[in-house]
Amino acid sequence: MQKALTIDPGKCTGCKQCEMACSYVNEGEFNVSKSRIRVFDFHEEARFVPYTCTQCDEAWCQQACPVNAITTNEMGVKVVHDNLCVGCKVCTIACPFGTVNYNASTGKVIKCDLCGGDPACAAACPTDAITFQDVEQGGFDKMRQWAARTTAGTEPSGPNAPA
Amino acid sequence: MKVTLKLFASLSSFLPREAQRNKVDLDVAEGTTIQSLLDHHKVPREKCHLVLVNGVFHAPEERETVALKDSDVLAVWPPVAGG
Amino acid sequence: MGWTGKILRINLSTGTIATEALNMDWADKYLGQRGLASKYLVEEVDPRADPLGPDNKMIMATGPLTGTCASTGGRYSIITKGPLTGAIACSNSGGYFGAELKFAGWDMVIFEGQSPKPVYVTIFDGDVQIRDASGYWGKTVWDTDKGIKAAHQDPQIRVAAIGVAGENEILYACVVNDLHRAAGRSGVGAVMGSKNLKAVAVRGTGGVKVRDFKTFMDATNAGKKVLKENAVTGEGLPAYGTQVLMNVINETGALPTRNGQDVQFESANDISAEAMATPRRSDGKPNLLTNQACFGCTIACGRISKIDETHFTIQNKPEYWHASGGLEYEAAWALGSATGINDLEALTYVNFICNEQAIDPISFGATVGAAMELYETGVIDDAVTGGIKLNFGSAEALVACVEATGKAEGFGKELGLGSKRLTEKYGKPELSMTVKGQEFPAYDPRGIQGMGLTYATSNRGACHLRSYTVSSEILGIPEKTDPLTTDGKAGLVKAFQDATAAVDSSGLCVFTTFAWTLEDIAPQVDAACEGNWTVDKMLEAGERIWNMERMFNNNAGFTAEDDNLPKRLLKDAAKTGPAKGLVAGLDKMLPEYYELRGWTPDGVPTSETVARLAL
Amino acid sequence: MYHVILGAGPAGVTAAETIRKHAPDAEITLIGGEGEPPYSRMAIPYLLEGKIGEDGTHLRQEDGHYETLGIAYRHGPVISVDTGARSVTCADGSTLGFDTLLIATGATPIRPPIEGLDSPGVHTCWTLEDARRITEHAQKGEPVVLVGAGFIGCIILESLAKMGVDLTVVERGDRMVPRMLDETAGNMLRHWCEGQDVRVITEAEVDAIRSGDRAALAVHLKDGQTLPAALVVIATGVRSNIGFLDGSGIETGAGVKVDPYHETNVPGIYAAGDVAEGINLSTGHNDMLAIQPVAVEHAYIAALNMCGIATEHRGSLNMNVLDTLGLISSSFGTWEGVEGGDRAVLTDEAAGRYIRLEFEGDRLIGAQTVGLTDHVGMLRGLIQTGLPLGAWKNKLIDSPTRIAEAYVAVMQQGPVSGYTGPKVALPA
Repeated sequence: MQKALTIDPGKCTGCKQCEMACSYVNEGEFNVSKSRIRVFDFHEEARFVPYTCTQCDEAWCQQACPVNAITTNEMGVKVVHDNLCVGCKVCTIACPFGTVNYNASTGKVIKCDLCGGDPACAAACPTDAITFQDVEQGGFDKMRQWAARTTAGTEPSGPNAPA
Repeated sequence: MKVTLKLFASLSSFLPREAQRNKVDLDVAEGTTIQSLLDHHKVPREKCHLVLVNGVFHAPEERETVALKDSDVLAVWPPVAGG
Repeated sequence: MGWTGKILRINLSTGTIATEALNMDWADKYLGQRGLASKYLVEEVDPRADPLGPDNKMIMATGPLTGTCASTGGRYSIITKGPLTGAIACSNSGGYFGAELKFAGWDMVIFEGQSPKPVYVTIFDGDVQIRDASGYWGKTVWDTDKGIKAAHQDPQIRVAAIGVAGENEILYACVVNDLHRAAGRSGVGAVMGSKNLKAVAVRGTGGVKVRDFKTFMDATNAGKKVLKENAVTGEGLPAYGTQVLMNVINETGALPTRNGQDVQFESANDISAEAMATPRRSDGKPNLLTNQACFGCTIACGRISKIDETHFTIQNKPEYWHASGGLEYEAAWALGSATGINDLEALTYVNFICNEQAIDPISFGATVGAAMELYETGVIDDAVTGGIKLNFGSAEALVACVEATGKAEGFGKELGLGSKRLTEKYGKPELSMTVKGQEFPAYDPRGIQGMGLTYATSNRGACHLRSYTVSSEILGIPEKTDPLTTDGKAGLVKAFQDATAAVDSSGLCVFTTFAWTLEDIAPQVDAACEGNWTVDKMLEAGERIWNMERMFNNNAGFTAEDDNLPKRLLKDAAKTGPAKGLVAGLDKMLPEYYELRGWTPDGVPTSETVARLAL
Repeated sequence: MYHVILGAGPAGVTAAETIRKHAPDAEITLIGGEGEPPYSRMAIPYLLEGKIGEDGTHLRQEDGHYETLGIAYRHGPVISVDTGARSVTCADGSTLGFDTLLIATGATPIRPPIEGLDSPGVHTCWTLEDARRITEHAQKGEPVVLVGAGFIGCIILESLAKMGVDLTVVERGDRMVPRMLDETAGNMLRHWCEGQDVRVITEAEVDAIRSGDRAALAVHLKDGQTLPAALVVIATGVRSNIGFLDGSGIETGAGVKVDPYHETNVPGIYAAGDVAEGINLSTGHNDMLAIQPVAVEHAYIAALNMCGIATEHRGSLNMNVLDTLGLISSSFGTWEGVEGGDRAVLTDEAAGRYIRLEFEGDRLIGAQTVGLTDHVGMLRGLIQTGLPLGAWKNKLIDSPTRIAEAYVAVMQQGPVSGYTGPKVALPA
């Protein structure tokens, strides 16, 4: 059974514990600017929106990579292999969700890899705005619909399109 | 005798329907204790953190024995704080 | 680790920017933030310096836990000599600014001198610049925040700024960061204004490291678990915020009302947390939209409110038809109960303006309350108020006052003096509900006796956040004491004062202490930074900090006579509620307090105390 | 079904894999043109600068990848297509029949009419073989002339500079990457390069390459300048590999003509990638968009149709990303804007930042950036979905840097607004 991150902005308080947990696990320090998950703050609308990779089924980033440095693991997670990534950044423009970022200090791209199956952001979220759930549960479908919306203009041209 | 029951914060859902603004005036029998009145309204004991009669705090061990008097005001809160 | 080890020193007179290493010997004795920055201030500023003159300094300081994943680890403080009191001032704020400063690589920033013209300072990681602020002078905090983000084209910049109130040295002007979080008390915004410093803009992309990550993660996770499982920090505060106290304190008979004439407000429930959550008759929506966390906070007590668009305050002002920081208990009390006003929407609007213009709503509301009493007793009239009908209960009058004070116009300038100077000016000093010139907050010492000693001995003037004995006397945290008695309160106050000084120096929010004790906090601090921080060492640091602040104030000219309360509280008994017939029993507590502190009967730390604390 | 795929670049490989996914029993043959394992041209610059070895350029890394998938891989190249007999003929004379055919033969560099272009030491930079030769000639400190500062030229520029050669770039246009970036951005790149000791000569054309005295070669420009060169690299554009289709009856223009299903005028014969004129999302017209993500999209569509899953292509977005000696730029869609549209611009050359957004109505249609690396793909997302920006358009005109906020806001359920309710349920 596959699990996925489910995000419920209605529960987010904007505390940024997810960003800190992410940067700690991935960068070994508390550095929200290097987090793979980011909380957007819509102050005037009283809304906070955590945002990260949805691990598309057939991912744009993966298809765009010229050197096969992004692969899908057994949990369906799109993983960047640092030893293969040449830093060409094509995945950063190919991902229509903008969730693959270039890290100039390493010359590689970074994206959410669900921390190898135990995402630190979900564990750190104090309000269950970010949870790690079985794909059958409702939240995941919602996420998928949201993801599908990005491809709406080109459906079904993209590799993300329903087959 | 008449007493006033005030339930605040999350406890307000235990007030009878006729209550307004967290408050209801009740006719109760002489000898009604703090706890018996709260039990009557099914207010969970573990949620009754701050229990004031006329503004004076009553510890859990007193609530079974302290009887309310005519025109007493019983006000109750769950665990809350501020600053 | 925990600290970045670097501080910025910005001289606004000369325009020079220097960096220096953090004094680690001092960090070992004073921890960080409030304690450590106060040490710098005490060493560098003459206690008799004019708070609004060039010799005063203003320090923005973080703690060792600021910018870490410790719950609430995002605090910073502004430390300076306060203009409202003349005493040492330390105002603590949340939001995101403090953590951003740490991410930019700085533990603290010391502002010195006075700029000849309006400036703002940008701290973008290691790139620090003093810039022309003529385009922002005269603007609100909200416009300045927006303007700076647009000018530097970075929406992730964090801004701490003053409004026109601070520019005009309104004595209780504050510094507002992240639009609605404030270093609120003692007039730190007036000091910033006196330095012609409009704003500090920070953007940090560096990381914060701690001494021992593994231990730190274990300690902070344990701490978060305690907060989550505690009914107050896990449920009460996120759902109701601090505002839940409105009805509690009113029922307790300790809600100062109409400038302290009464201890209960008949309309308290109209301006309470319960009212904020209730759908309005007008539009069917509640005032409260949601709660918000400050950086790293797993409690999230902040209120986000939206005013009814048809309300008289904003019906013609669409620029306020959006959500922003809502009422906290202290603001709701000062703007509502102290003035006898029961209009929740008006109070929310006034709170918006206080944030937008960076005015401390506690001192402002309390000063309006005093002015209302002057007005109703005929001491001042419409000629003085500029036509404002300053009656208790008038929302229109309060709105007119906040707009005038924010812009420092007309009667607003007089209100900006604070209640002590205002009532003195009109020959009625006894109507000022202040200690050391600072308005006291939302607890009447006649109904909560410990708070009388708290106010009287607070090093920054009347304040609840220096020793929040309400926690014990009313809420039963950590254990219930009787609010109506003075017995044991000297020890209670001292214990709260020392522990709070330590917490305020760590980078954490004092609200964690509704669930945490120092037993929870010390392991987090110790894992973050060097110094072998135990509970005992933190308490010792707290006591050292308290005495250091006291000695600064004594050297500034304060004496035991200033450890006092307004006559009204000492002479006029409470009229209603459990405290009916009681006055504040300060005389019963103060001598015992001095003795416990190791001070002379004149309130001066003895040489033994000074030596014991290595001061 | 027997599917034959001509070309083993990203389009060919993606098509083969996609067919396999949807047609487990089909027979698939993939024919490469170069006698190398399927590799990525995009990786060549990184091979040149030594970031990866030749293995690192391979499109798929696992041993036996194609065998495992039951994809027969053989070398060609194919020299002709017989649409009547439904067969292809390879250079070695062998022929293969097919049920469906995919033409994914890509493109080759244009060889401009310059005297001396065949001299030793003059190379294009397109194939692994080119890369091997360039590596031989590009010695540290030696003068190298790069002809062409288009997208491919600029990618090669980065590697040559990193190889430590004494580099001069000659570009015919008035700025660097004129087809990807506007004047402001193009000149930012130029100043950046010049700041790193790369000489940039624009509005200049090469007249001849002759043997030189200061170096092995001398590059003569039409304006009279002469540049010494130990190596000359030609990067003046590419053209589709369609020559072998002459006389086949398959309709071609600049590339192979296809319908929205990526089928050619000959039923059962499809085309994808650099060789195909697919639909440009921005214009709605067929166009050559010679970039890897587009090649992959074409291949995906074509492969589905080859399997009988009717799938229409609505268009690909033109986009590029470039790292020029550490200065990162990107462009998307109709970056030059349209008449009557609105524009948001941020220029901060000192900080190496530039953002230009182009709107039509309240939709984003094009974008260029310099110095932006976070969430840059959101620009693609906004342009491709065409979601109305509403109030965010004016916010972006004020502050183009708020693009990520705008994206998240409009991608959420409608406009982000209104009552969301407290996190902890309150009694009514």
